[in-house]
Amino acid sequence: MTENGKPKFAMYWAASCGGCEISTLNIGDKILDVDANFDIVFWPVAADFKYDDVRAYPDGYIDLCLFNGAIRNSENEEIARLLRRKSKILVAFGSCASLGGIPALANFTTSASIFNTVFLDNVSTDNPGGTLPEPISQVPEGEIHIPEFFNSVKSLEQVVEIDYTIPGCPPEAHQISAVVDAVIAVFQNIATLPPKGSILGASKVAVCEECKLEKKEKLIQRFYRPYEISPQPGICLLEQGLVCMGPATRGGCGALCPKVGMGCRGCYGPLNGVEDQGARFLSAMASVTDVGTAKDGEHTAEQNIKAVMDSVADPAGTFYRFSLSHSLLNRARQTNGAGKGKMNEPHQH
Amino acid sequence: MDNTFEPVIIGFLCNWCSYRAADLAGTARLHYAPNMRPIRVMCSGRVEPDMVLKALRFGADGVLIAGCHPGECHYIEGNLKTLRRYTLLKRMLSQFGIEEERVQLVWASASEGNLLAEAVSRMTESLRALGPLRWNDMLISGNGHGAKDVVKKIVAEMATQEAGT
Amino acid sequence: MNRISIDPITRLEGHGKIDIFLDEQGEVANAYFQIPELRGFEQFCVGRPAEEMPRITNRICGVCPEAHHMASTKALDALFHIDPSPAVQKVRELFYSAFFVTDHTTHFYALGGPDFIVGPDAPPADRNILGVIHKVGLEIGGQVIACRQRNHHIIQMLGGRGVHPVAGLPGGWSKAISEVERQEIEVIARQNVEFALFSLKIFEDIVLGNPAYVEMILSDAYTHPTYSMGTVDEANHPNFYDGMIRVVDPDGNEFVKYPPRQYSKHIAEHVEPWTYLKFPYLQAVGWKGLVGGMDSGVYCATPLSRLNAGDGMATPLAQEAYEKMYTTLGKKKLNGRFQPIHHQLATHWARLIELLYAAERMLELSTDEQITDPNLRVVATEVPNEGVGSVEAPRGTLTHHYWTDENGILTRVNLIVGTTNNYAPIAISVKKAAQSLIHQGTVVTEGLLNRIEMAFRSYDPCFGCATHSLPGQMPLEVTIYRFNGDVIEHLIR
Amino acid sequence: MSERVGVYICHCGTNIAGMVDVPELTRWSSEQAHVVIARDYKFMCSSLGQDLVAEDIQKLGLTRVVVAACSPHMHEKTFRGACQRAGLNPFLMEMANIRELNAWATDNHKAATQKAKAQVKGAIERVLHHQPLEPIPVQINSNTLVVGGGIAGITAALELANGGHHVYLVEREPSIGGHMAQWDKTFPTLDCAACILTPRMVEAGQHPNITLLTYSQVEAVEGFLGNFKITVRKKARFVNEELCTGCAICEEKCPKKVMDEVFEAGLGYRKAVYRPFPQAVPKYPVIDEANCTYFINGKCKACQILCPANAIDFQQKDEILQIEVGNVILTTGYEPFDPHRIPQYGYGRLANVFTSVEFERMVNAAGPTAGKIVLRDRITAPKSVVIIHCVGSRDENYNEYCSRVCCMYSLKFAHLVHERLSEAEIYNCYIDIRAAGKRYEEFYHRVMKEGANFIRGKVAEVTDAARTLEEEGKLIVQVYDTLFGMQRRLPVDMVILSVGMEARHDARELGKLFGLGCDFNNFFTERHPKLDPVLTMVEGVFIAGACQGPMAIPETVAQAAAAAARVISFIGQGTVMMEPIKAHINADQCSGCRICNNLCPYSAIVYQADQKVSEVITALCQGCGTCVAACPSAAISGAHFTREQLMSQIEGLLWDVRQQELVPV
Repeated sequence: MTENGKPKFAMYWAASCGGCEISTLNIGDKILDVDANFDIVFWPVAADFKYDDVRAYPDGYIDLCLFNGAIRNSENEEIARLLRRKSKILVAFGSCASLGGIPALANFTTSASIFNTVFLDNVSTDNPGGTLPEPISQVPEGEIHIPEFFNSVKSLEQVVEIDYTIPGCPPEAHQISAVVDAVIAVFQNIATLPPKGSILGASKVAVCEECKLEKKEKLIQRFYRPYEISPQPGICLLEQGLVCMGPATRGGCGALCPKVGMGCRGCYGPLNGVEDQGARFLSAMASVTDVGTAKDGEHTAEQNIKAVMDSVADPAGTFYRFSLSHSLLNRARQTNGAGKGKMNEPHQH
Repeated sequence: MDNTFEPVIIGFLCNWCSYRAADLAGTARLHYAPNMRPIRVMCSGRVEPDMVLKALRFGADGVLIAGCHPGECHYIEGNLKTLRRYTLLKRMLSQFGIEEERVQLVWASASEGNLLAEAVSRMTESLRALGPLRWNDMLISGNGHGAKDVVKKIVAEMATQEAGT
Repeated sequence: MNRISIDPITRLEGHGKIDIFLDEQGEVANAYFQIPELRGFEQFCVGRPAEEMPRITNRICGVCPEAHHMASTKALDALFHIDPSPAVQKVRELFYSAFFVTDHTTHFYALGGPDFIVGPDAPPADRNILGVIHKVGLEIGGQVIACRQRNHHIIQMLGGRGVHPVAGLPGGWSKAISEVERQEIEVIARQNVEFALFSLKIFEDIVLGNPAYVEMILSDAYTHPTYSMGTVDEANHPNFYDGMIRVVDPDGNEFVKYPPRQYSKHIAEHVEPWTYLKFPYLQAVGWKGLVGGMDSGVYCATPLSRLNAGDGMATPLAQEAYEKMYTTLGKKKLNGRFQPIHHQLATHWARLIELLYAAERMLELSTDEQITDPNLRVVATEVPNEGVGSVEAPRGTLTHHYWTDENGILTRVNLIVGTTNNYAPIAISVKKAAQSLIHQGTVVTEGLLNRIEMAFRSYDPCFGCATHSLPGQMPLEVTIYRFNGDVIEHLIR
Repeated sequence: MSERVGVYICHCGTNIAGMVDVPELTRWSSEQAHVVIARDYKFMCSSLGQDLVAEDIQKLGLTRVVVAACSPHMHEKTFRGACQRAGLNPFLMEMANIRELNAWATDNHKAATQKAKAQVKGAIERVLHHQPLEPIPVQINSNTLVVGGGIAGITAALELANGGHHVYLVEREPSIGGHMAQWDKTFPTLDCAACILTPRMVEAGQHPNITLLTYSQVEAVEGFLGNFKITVRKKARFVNEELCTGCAICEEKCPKKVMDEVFEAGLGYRKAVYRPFPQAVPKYPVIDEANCTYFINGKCKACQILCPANAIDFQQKDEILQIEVGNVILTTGYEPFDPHRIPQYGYGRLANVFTSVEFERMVNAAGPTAGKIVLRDRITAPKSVVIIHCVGSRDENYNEYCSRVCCMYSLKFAHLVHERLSEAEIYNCYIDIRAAGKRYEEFYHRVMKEGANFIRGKVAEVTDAARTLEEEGKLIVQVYDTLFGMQRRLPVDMVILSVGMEARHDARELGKLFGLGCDFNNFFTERHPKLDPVLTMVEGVFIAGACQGPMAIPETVAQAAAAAARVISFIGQGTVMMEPIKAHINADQCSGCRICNNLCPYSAIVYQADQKVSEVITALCQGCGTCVAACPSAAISGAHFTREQLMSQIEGLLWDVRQQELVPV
């Protein structure tokens, strides 16, 4: 608490798109509550405070810090450590901070491949000299610096200790305002904090619970890409062979994607007790394919099953769409540094 | 002996067939590679892909899943669920750059001790040929610090590669 | 040699870092505007299924995910060789117009606006949306928030989600509009038109009503001529969703007009070692370094440049506002079209005119009889190979270019993003601003630094987009070196 | 975790200690986290060994126990018992199998010790997460199903029935009796098979506690120990059993003669309406649809017309019976090896080459030749006979195993030939004489004394291609005499092939019905070859007799009685305890996605539409864990094989290669 009795609020983005901030602005009138109940001491997107303002704060000065974005470069990591030190409550906010998010798809490749594709091997790039960005570069007037680009993307928790997680890409506004209310209640001493490590602003049950589509026993004959069929309205997409990660994804979003006929991609992350969202969904999805029975011989069974599994496009990139940093393997193996070839096997039918 | 690489394999054995096959192999004093470290499950259908990843993440060089032959599952079709998961898992692991020899599914009935023993020895050999996986070491070395030089080096390599092709 | 670095540049979506070098006399020797971030979508999207791109690339930027979603979806149309039905096109454009309304509103009130409304010299803590609310009153703050809310409601209704929509499909759209929904949209569209007019009025009252601001807008510090780029329809009116790319030279003559798929014939990107962002330029003119003018390939793709590139607006009220701006800023009509405006701060004005156009367009579409067609989803049958998709993002022309194998798995990806187009002009503006605002090592004040930031805030730069890369923050620190390199002063703000 | 773990390492004499460095393993174990005591002992399974565990539990207050010894299939029960006696829930014990899976499977001491450490570490990490479990009581239905009406089935059925329990005896042929009913005399005592078998057949047929279901087959099996639901198809006999008196007039009058391939082994004929043999039980005949003139062309009906009880009913249909039993005994027996598969022995090509089964019928007084030993012409008595042993047995081209009965019945044949044709020359061509059995060796000597010739050698071929005058018109048996080290050609009149025993051709299918495994030779797999030869992997399903492996009548009868005794003990318990290894769905975490619904092979998972959650019916769950592995919400847990337990075991097993500190990317 501060002189004016208001708790100190900070929000920061590291390796993120800014969607978390926008979603936060989308809480509407609640933003005024934030203004009324908190003292904003750091929020780059909305207010002019600089790093060294933060550096100047005493440790633990910030009461609540919402940290969104993954750790992509040396600077992200440095700031994560700084804010951890300065904050009483550090929240991993959104998919990138909590799971690695979309930026973590880069963990299927390597920094080398990225540099090559972006700065060298590219139809619109004009770079005869093969210039590459350098953390330190000499210009006529002196030396200038940019942060070091890491090879792998990390989640916030893989760099510093966190207190809570608010999942989602981005967290839905109504969930954010619910959390804001809860926190305000805590600072007004009319409520207590949930146990450390809790996941806030989300359900304890998978998306399917919120999903209005009708669910039956699943007997999947083959899988379809979203453009290969027009799904029957009102019926579970997965049952129709459209990959939907709802069953393996924490609810709380309101099943928005299935509602408009698009399969869930898992942005709210895994459920309690699940170490690896991708593997969990893989197991579920593969189990309910209705091919290969005891009646077929070993060989036929293997053939039929392979055929169906081959109809799944890019399993790794789909099952780990948001959670690669936080998966058991964290990233793809760097067989050759370039990470070409093996990393993205061509998809066969 | 000591300087040759000894792969570590985690082996999931079905209580009803492959575990008994392993018992039988032992009882028959069939000697095979001691590299497989067994876990007993009631059915290969109990094996979660997460467990395979867990093993690889925690230092195993390979994972062996052994179940009953299709049609002989003690629980009728548990092994086919395994086959379905395994088939998709293998596709996924290749995207992670993990060679398919590293995760294998074999069928061995209670009486096929020899078959299981051979499978373990064969797998051990192929992993020896592949070399260690050491996932965690890879993560540490690859976590980007000092990546700059690596990048320059590799980019150069790739340039030459592409020139070659 | 003295160095000033401004860092972080707040209130722009994404990263930016400015290093200003002073010579012995304390004059600005050079200014480097660095983008310290990179994510590498072009590489890590390889191996993904093409149809997932609208739902992956929208994560390039959470401020304009709708723009990436739409460019990506249009790239899929081309990739899978499908001409979307008129109904699909209209639903998409309706969705896209709602997005423009909310995005331009956000920028004017939360990001660019504070500079004018609260004033460039106000303390940092007030120079934000809350400051704006305090200045112009809660009632307006309420309106701003209401506007964002109602349009985000539509974005969620049509796109599936409020941020990061999901409805885009090759040749189609997964969400059809019911009559009930249409009526709701129509009501909201009307409110938007009102709100746009209201915002223009605020701009006129607060900015045009204040000679100091007008002087600032017209001042040399914020003026430099470049080529102007924008997407135009058959009538050469700016269009955000679809059309031809038109570029006019600094004098206002049409330089080139081409279909978006030919972008790589006209645009090239230059690489510098001290930044992760590339500098696009017009190939035909060539890269002459960070300079503007007729002989430099540097061009702008901003609300202002879109109006410069067009021959007037497609909707009546917007057309009125358009003419008012050009005449007020003393532009004459040369062979049928106004001379281009090169005062960067006027971009805020242009943005409000676009806001009005988007609102009017939204109203047109919401009353179109095809808008409630239930069949917006099509099955793709052609074998995919290559496709380009382009839209006008609020921050400039946005291009997605995909190559796939016969199974629609991406083998190559190229992206030229809104703000990237403006990287060079922004860098130039910043240098110009610095040069004209720093003399004899003038003591650095908040306001002054903020005015330098203003130089590029007018572009509404989104470096979240620009680097397909991560917004982030850096400290502002001013270090003044003696030319021999000793530190004589080290200010930290 | 404040668990107190005791680790017990068994030397198993030298079985483990000979390969694994047990002292080192013990020292190392004692240093592991949570371990309060680590001991090694010569034989941990001995009562003294078990006492070590029990005492430590009480004195040191152990909360978890790890036993590194043999396979849990061998001694898990033993050590669970030890824990229980000491007041520790038996499920808080975990075994590390360092014998079968380690010491016995390698000759590398260093590797064995390293692997043993990993196994122990895995067990420690796992056992820390164990939860106390209580076995689930199951009511035992006192009825029993016996499948197969041979001597094994009959014996088992009678044991149970006499014990006062009801038995359903299912036999696929029209009569019980099995192969034994075909035989003439039984070795070594030479008492006639019929004389000892038929009284038991009759007893079984008349026993109030036995429901005889002949000419019937099991079609479906549901349920589990104590509560099986069996579907039996009772094929139509076209004879009304209520009315039939068994007078056999129909059989007498039936104009259609059919070669009897089954009972008479193709040496004799039967009618289209028939009983396999006069003493058949039940006494009712059956009409053989395939050969009955009426069924072929709608004419005849002689039997119907002439039946005094008019019991013939051409309209009769198959009956489907549902029966409920608590236990099952499979006594489906064997099939004789088919010598056609060994062309060089000429069976089917050379008239006077007979199988042992044919010979049995031939020497049987009630058989097709009324007991006369004659050639195919049914007139000429052979002057010389070769009996070839091990036909189809002990031969990697056919069956590697020894059929165990051929030697003895071959000797019996030699004796019978000698008895009936005292002049005849008799040769036994054998590999080894296996006469290991009570009074077997004596019988062997007796036959030798009777003058039979014994040639040690595997017969190469039987041919009629004569090389000399004396070979003309004879069967020549080419054999290498390994004792004299010379080739022999034996010109004889008759050759008897002592064929071995094979599993029923359809044993595997039947096994599947009951969820049994078969070995490579299709004999049913017993739970343990020594300690549990009559129980199978499936609780409540037993096997006895030749369906488990080749054996003679005495062992068969012994096994049948043993199986019956095991069943009676189950019935006596009334309720038995089932392992509590079951799946459970946490309703609070179930989203009702219905992924698991159709994964359960026992339909134990039901969807509660009202609460939108799925639920496991514990009684039906068999604990395979397939649903546990599939649940995308991790809402299903599998008792004693929880995710936590297995994941921890993985970490333990990898103790030496995993990074202690997992560094994130």
